[in-house]
Amino acid sequence: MSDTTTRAVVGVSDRQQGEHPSGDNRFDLIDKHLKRGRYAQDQLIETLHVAQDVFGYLSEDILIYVARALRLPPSMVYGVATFYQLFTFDPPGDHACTVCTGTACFVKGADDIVKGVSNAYDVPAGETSEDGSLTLKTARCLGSCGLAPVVVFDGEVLGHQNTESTLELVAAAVGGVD
Amino acid sequence: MAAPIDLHEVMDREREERFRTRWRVKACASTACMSAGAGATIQAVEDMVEREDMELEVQVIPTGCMGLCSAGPLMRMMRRGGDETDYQKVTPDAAKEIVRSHVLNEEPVPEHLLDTTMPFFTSQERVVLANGGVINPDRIESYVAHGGYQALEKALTSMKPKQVIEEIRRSGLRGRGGAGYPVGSKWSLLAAAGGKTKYVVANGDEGDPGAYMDRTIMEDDPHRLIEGIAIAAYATGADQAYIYVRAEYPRAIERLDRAIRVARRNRLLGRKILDTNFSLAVEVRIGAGAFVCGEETALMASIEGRRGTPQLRPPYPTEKGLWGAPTMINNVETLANVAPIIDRGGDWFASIGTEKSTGTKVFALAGDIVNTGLIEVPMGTSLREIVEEIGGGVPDGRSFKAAQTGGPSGGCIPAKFLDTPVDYESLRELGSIMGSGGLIVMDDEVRMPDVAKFFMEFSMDESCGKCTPCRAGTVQMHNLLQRITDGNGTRRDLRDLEHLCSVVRDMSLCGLGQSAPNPVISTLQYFRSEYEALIDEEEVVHA
Amino acid sequence: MRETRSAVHVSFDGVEYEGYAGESVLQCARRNGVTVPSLCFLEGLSVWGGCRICVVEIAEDHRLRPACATQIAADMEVKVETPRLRAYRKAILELLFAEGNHVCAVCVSNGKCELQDMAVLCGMDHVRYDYQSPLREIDASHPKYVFDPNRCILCTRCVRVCDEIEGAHVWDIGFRGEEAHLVTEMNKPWGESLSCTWCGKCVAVCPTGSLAYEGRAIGEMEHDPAMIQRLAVARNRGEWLYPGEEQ
Amino acid sequence: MKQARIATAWLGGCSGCHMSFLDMDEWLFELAEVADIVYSPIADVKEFPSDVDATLIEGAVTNEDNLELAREIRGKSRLVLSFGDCAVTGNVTAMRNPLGDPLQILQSVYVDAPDRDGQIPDAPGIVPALLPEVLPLHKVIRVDAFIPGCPPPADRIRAALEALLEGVLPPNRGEAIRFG
Repeated sequence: MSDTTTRAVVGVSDRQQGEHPSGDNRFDLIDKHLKRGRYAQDQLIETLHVAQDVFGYLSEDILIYVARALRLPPSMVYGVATFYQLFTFDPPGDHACTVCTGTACFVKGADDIVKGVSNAYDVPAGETSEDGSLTLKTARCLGSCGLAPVVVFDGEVLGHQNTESTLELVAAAVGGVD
Repeated sequence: MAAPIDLHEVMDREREERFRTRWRVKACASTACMSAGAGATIQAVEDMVEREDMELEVQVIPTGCMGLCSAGPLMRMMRRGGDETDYQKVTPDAAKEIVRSHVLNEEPVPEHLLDTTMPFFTSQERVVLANGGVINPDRIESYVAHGGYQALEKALTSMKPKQVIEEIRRSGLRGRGGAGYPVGSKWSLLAAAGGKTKYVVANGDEGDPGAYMDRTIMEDDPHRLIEGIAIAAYATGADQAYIYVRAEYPRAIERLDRAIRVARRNRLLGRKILDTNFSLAVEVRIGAGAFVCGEETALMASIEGRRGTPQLRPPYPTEKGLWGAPTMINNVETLANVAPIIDRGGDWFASIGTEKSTGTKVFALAGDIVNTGLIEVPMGTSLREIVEEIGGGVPDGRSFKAAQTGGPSGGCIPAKFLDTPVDYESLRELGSIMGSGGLIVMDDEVRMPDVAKFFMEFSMDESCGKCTPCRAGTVQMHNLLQRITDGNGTRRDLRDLEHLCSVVRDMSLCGLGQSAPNPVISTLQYFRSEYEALIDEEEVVHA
Repeated sequence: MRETRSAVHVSFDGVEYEGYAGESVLQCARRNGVTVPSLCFLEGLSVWGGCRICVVEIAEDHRLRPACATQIAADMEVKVETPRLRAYRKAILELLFAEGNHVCAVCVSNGKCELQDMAVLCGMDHVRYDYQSPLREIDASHPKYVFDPNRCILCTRCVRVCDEIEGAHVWDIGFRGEEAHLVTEMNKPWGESLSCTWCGKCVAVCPTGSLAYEGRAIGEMEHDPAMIQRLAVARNRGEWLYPGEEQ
Repeated sequence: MKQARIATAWLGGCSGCHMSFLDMDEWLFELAEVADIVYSPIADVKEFPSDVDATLIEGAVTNEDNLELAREIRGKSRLVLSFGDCAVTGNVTAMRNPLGDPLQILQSVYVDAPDRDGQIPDAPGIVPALLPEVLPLHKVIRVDAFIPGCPPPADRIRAALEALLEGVLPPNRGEAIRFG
């Protein structure tokens, strides 16, 4: 356990006014959620969502912090966090490109878009490029099947995409490929 | 404690509001239209109304899904006490032109007109989606004005819980999540269960790729779901309810959270609902990306904050569910049918659809089809009517090859069965299932073994890993399908694949595993020649 | 004590036996000396029902049910050995052998392994599926024990015994599907675990060579899963049994 | 009576199965009375003969030569038996599979290991190329029966041969099929 966590964990039972004992005030937001949920153990998944919203990803320190706050075995928290696809354990890239791979999008060629971006930027689906500029993700179904194939770029939902249009989109934000 | 909402007063007030302006502009603000640019369209109209001082003439109402997602953004011009004109593909500029033209010249704008006399609209029967394109989902008053919460009031003030269950039983309503279990029976089981605490859970973990009816209900008519939950809880003696929503639906979560708060403030939830002795707390619980959590026992594990692995049954949730207490899980669409049934009676509901599959079903029509979007049709409507008439057929001069229903748990139905009525039994006989209602049309360019592989990959990725046949069997099936679709498969591979279909179907612990082979089984049944064409005659050629 | 329980008639493959109310099909079979193959079940721990080896057919409706999690009912006709069940069990064993790296010849448990025994019992003489050959690192960081994930079949006996009997909850399952594997706290090496009490119960119950004592050579590892049953009897009935006295 | 034509072959394995074969000791003389060993690593025959009644194949399929021989044997034998765990499961021979690309494995063994002037053996036509992954025998040719064991004990081999000589397949139940 790193020093940050040790300090953060102490903070659970020993709250001070002002700065969070961990030295990172983002933990305050987790504390607030924990308190609202009365530290109920079934709040684990919600708490992990909040933590990921705040920190962008779930580091080991955060998982331990949550485990101790909810009085759950660390291995169990780790098991729960890794069970669900939406939790991520690495810092996300600067830009996020999510390709919907639901059935309608599949029928309309979503696979090619994933392959196209993956090859062009040398980033496997579900991972972040080495320079940290782009995270390529796939989604099960975004429920916008009427617009298939659908791509979400930095939060914006775009329908009727193809490999070229998606690559243009990515290039505009991340820069072109050499 | 604040006084409960006076439903009739709200209705009157809303009616007045409705007649306040000569024109009402209803703009579809559901997710599909929003991603087609509805946000900018609505903003443009609102800005224009303000800038050009048309507030006394026009009111702009963002609504839920109007259905024809492929033609979005959709907009409707409504004249006071008069006709409605629908528009499609409404860009911000078009919207401004349309509003001006109607308000100033009483003239429609031909380029963007949407023909509402086409079968897509006329062949539908909207019960669950009745409020789509009608109400503003953000305003409880809008829901109440269209008859909302009347059913709850009726149930609480004039019906005993047993009578409510009886009404549901008479309606013949069956679970809309897939298997089609009779809802009345399920409610009776929970009502009969002992114990102080009982739970009702709305299953909004709509994971089938291609299905988004539950999301639409949660986003566009959240109070209808809440009302259904409240009636279910009253009928079964539950005092705590959860709505389990997948995290991929942030808008639904936000809308439901707000709707719950508003309902509580209006004494439609919380303690002593509508001043009766019935109390109910409702809470939203969020998934985190796991298809298997649509399975009842996995869903409960997830609500409890654990890994979403299915548990052995028996004991069934109605005996031992959340935290060991009796629990009943109903799908969102199922619960959305409850208020209309209580409102208009079980017999009315049973008169729609077929004898064994009553009521309507919402389908998400997608794939190689002209009209994509959400449709609601009476049970028993033929696939042909859905695909050719409502859906407008297959585009680009291609021909229909198969319709996929039930997602990764369902199957592919070939053209020769297009006249099959869509109901629980007929679809099962064809080796598919109703599922939650995704209906993907595939044209003759689609290779069916590829489709089977696509779904197997899905099931493999979504397997929780608890039981051997599903965890390891889906991997091997995917492996075999990969080899076959790559053109490297052998006759023995095909044999192994078929055997694994039985093993995984019969030996898996939960519904996900048991139904994972369905896409393979049904494509093998109807499109076997496509597999045969791909495989090598040799027995063994792996190296 | 057993005499006070109400007895019912059940049959296994057509032969009549006496069953007791509240007993599982598997327990009833074992007590009567009827062999029902099983892997994840262990007397003294909660029922997991994941391996699916013990699935039997209930004649009444031809449905397949796990014997470990199905209660005996009066006049229940249980079929254990049918051609279909034999084929299915074999397939499941093949799936288990194909997903890990079960190289019996160089395993500490060779000759004393429940998975190996099960293959013999169920007539599995080869694996028709492709071996997955996953790359899994052995965790030899613990001073007393070794964890070899190559040989793990995810029966979760270790997870359950650590949580339910020892109360330490060192182990859990992380990830899901084919990626699912045993994890300690934060997926760190076992030797760095802060909650492990070195009690060795997880090692005792492991059906394969996945959890073993440090320093054991090929075929030298002997597990003692019945220890948990003795422990359960000692706790529940206050009787301390010797090895071999378990029912 | 016509002598049965039996062959044994050795692919990617340690030859332990053949050692165990020799452990049948004096029964080998009885075997010789009813069968000819027409091809075997322990008999000096260069070409695999045709018209063989049954061939026992030891070892997994790990390189191109193994593959070629396995296919030749299949074409020339009425029955083919996987002889020992390597042939049946890949066993120790297949332990390289999780490591992936064989070239990298050769690199780490012959070059990166603390050995001076290491180089990857490269003699086309003499040193056969490794296959991308080691496969059990039944993944490359049709196999009629399996004799697991590492090695299969001599009595298990004898029981298999006795069955073959009687015109039936070896026992595939009970201890006869124990791995390891």
